[in-house]
Amino acid sequence: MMRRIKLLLLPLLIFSLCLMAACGNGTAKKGSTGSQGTQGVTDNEILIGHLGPQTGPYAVYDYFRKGIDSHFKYVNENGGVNGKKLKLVAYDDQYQPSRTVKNATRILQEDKVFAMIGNVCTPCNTAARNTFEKSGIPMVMVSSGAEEFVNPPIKNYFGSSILNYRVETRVFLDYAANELKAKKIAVVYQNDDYGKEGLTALQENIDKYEGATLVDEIPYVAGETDMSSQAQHLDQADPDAIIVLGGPNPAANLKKEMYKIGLKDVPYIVSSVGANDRNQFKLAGDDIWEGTISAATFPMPDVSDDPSMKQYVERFKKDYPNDPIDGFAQSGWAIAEVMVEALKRTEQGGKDLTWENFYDAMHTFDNWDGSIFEGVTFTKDNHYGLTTMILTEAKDGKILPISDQIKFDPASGEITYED
Amino acid sequence: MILKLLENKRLTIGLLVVFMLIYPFLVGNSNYFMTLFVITCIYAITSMSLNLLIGYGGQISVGHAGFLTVGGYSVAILSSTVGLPFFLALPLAGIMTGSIGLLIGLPAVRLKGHFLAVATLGFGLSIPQIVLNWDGLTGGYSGLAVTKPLMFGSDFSLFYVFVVITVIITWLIQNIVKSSLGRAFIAIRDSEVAAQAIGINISFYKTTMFVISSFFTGIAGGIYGYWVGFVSPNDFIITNSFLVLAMIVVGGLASIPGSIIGAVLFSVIPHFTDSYIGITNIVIGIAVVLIILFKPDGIVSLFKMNKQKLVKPAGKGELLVQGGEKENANI
Amino acid sequence: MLTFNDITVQFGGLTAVNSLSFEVPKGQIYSIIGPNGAGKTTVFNCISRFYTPSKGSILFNGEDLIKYKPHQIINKGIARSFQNVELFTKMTVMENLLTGLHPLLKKNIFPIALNLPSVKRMEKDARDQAYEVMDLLNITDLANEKVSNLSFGFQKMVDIGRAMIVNPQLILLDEPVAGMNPIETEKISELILRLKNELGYTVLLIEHDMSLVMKVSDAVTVMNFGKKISEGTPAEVQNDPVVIEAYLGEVETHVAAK
Amino acid sequence: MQIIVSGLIFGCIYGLAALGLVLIYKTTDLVNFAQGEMAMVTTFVSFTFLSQFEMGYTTSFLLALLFAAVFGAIVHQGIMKRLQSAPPLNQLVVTLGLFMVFNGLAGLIWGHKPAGYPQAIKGDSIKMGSVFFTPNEIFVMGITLTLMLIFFVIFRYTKVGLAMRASAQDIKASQLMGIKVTNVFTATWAVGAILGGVAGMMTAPITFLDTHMMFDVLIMAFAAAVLGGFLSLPGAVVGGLIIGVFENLIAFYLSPELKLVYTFLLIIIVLYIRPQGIFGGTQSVKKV
Repeated sequence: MMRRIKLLLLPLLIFSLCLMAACGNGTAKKGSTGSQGTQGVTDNEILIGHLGPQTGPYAVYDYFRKGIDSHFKYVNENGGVNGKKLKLVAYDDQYQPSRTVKNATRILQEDKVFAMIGNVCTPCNTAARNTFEKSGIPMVMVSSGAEEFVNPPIKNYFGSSILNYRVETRVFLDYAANELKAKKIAVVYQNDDYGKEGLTALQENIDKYEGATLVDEIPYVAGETDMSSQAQHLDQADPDAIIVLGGPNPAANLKKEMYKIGLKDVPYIVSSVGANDRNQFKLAGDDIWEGTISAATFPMPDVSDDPSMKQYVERFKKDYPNDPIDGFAQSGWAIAEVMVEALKRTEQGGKDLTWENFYDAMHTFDNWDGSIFEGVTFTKDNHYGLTTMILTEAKDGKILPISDQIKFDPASGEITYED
Repeated sequence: MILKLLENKRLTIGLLVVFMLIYPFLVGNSNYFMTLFVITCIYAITSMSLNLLIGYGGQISVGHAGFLTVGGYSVAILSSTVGLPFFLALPLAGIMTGSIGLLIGLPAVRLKGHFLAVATLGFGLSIPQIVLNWDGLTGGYSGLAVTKPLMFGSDFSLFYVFVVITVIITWLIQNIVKSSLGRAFIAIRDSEVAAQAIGINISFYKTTMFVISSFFTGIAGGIYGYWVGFVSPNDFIITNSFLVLAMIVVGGLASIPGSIIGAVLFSVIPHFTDSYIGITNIVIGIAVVLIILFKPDGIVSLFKMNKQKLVKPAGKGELLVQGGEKENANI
Repeated sequence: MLTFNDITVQFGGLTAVNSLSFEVPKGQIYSIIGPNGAGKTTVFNCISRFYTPSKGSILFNGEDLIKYKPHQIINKGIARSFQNVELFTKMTVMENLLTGLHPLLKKNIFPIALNLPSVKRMEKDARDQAYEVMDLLNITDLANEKVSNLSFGFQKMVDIGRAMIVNPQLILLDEPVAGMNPIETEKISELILRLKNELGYTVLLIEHDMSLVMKVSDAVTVMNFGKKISEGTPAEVQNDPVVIEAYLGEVETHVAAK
Repeated sequence: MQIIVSGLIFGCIYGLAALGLVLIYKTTDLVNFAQGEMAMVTTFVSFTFLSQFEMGYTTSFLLALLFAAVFGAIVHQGIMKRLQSAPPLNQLVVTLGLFMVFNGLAGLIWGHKPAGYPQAIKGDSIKMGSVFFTPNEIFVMGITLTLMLIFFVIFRYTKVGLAMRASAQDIKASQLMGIKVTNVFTATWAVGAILGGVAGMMTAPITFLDTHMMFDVLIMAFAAAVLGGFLSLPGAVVGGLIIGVFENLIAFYLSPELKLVYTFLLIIIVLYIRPQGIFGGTQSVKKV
């Protein structure tokens, strides 16, 4: 008994020693933090935090971090933000909310970052929302298209780095019914936030299009590798257009399966998360991916003449020579651009870098096109951020824009096409 | 001599209590370090429960994350949807998880080794899927909020409540494994035949093990739910089950302090490695391999030397021959 | 006290025990002997209910044992030891004996988890009981030793002790002196006699060591190829030509094999 | 019908992965949870040959298998050898540790972006009756059955197989008989890793190549091996086929979201009825 009690002490001892060590570091760093309303800013440094998976099955989202990191390096080498260098603090949460909440308090209260950027994973964001919302720390463009972070607007949450799932799906529906004149529409959706939010939008809006019906709603589980039964269902439903709401791998896999069983010509519309990447041609096969329609908040690097896109390609290749330039890294770079611009705007007119001032600066974004995004908009009532998009089509190994800017107005819920 | 031991025992318990009481102050009332401690407590309870099942009872489970999830969701549903107070919801979460444990335990009685491993693996994999699809009850992918108990206004007081609960559970489990029940579990692990011959109803006790183990794991899941205030399907997945398994083997099978050491070790490693990109799992993996290679009986065996020397009866040495060690767990 | 009525046990096509009948009277030491593979341990396993005979009945105090499960047998008053010592190797001697007390201890989880005074008292009584048994076996100083550290002889002792501790009416001993030296054998045979004379147990014994069997038994059954071939007092059996032939045959096959 | 065929393809992949598991288990008495990650690493190596050094498919394939053999042998010689007589749970947890290490290292080396991996045989799908096949799928089925048969024969009828079986039964006795048990085990690990590598390279075109591609496959392979009785090579493949087809039927007719749940339910029911698995021998009663 005695020995056991002693043994119980041992882990505690280790634990406390570790903590002492950790605290020692922590307190030393903490010196600079000020009163409620700001933290993480010194005369020559601004700390910015990011949480996302760096390992595990969803580690592909780590490209967000790489994109952000690359842009921060670029900015720092060119004088920083008003002379202050940006420092990115990032922790691995492996796409698991139970790890995120731990890291959320850490990054907020131990590292004391000034703002968060592009946090990945919807359930992780939901789990940590309580912590972040209470603190008031600016949350710049979380990497989740879920409705809850943008509508109704939360004071310190500003937009998402990916298209809002519902908005995007509504545009797809509009395109399928009006442009493609599809009557029978089938949807294949991932049975999590990716798919179900969009599905809800489809179900709510399908009646607005005369004669259009949802002929089949086919779910699949995230990480699914066998899409053959979904393809069979599509074959039976015989739709005029297919909308796929999910990630890149299943989208490619499903198209492969459809191709195999002879479903080659049905218009195939895929959400931007699952299609904005030329890697899809390699996954599905060049012929197979051809013709896939999707939406984007910026054109692909190879077909864009946007100077900031050129900067991105140049810089990212230098920082991460082995990593592909397509995909989430672009979004990471883009939201980092928004962050830098917001920081600059906050300090305009000699104002202090405080959270309140930062919020005000965010609200001055009015279809700002200085980043690789088509346009970024924030007002007090509109925290969507990305409401401007284009439609794209996969053609000859490229992903080409097939529309001009499409705008969504959160207040009226209207979609307008610019010609 | 006895007095001295007693003094020491009191001293150690005293030190332990003092440490836990002053912990929040040690870490400057930091929410992060309190969260870290609570998560460690959750893993400590889970690994003790799993050790009860594997280390003592010889019944493998690779699905304990499933019980954590069930516990977390039970608390969420009971507190938010039903509106039960903390002191009812938490034990009820344990009981609900225990009932699930009973369901799992019933078929498990017939299965051994890998066959049992696959059955429990299936359970661990299925729970997140079921939770994800049972929208009406669980809120599907968007998870469920947990109403934090009002009587403990701050996380500060909640921290103490959970620490006390963890200490109590440790005490309860310690009592169980030291009792006639615990001996029955070990008996089943070491020899089912002899266990039956001395009147141990194997099916009954195997099921009981599953129920006890899942009950406490459910409470741990409940603690998670209350502390975070939110539960979702991905909170505890199959890799967490593997991690808990590694905790008990690395800490020490059939040892309560061992379980706690394992839980502390693997909860603290990420603290130091998370800021380096992508090395947390590598470090944990290497730690697992090295510790098992060099300390096959777990870290806890480092401290067992003295005791054995003490007890060895003098003069009987010639009778002590090296006996073959029997298989530990039933896999 | 224990009656075998026409018991037959089959494994697949193999008949391990063939229409076996015998009766163990109360208060006696009854031995079953026979060459290897004669089916002796199968008899024990039928009583312990690990095997279910395809035919026949086993009556204990007039009650058929067939309807019980293995773990219920001890509650009927039958305990056993094992040929290959089925001890709980990671436990100490004390813990092994305490585990043997299982049927008599309260197992309600709530008082146990809370370690209530009643549980503590029960545990203390159990320990006293274990010490009594250890005294009897003269192994008290090994109480806190892990059984895996003990010699085979002592392990056998503990095995017997674990069977004794619940005070059964009938105790089954499966080759208690196998692998023991003459001094240890002597000790065990004394012990068996004391079990009968001082503690009033009935003993059913399987043994190869003839000196032991002849010394302690009140009656002997001889088995060969699953059948009873002889029965009687040790002296009667010893002189039975059928028995001699059975044992001689075994020797011959041994020789032939070489 | 198409549903069943697709299920058979996945079943073959599970079966292939399960073969390696069973082979190692039959000989060395341990479940290698790192098997899938070793296969993944092998597949990445072959991909490096293919894309960086621009070698042909066959050359890359063979070189990767060579790598797999060395890899398996190193893992055994370096780590698992020392655990030969350790309790099974220790061995299992060590392979879990290796799983984490390999997965983590692969992530650091090759990144996390999924890559398209070429099929062994290219070509459009062929229609047979109402069912579509691709030539590659036929190749996958063929290779699974061939490998299963080869190892079945080796195990049962050759001296090597005899040595493997003997080592599995009793390490000490086999050593006394002059079998170099450690060498046999190392060889088994090498062969197991090769089998895993084949499974990996067959899986990659279907699931795409990323560091996580073998995780689900390994779990299903484990389930398949258990369903088959864990000691039987044909059992592993049959178990894989049953799971593959059942999964697809559930996904099509009942619920694609819960197919995993139903599949494990089926496995548990089967095991409840036959606790030793479909191809497992009758459970021997322990002699006392």
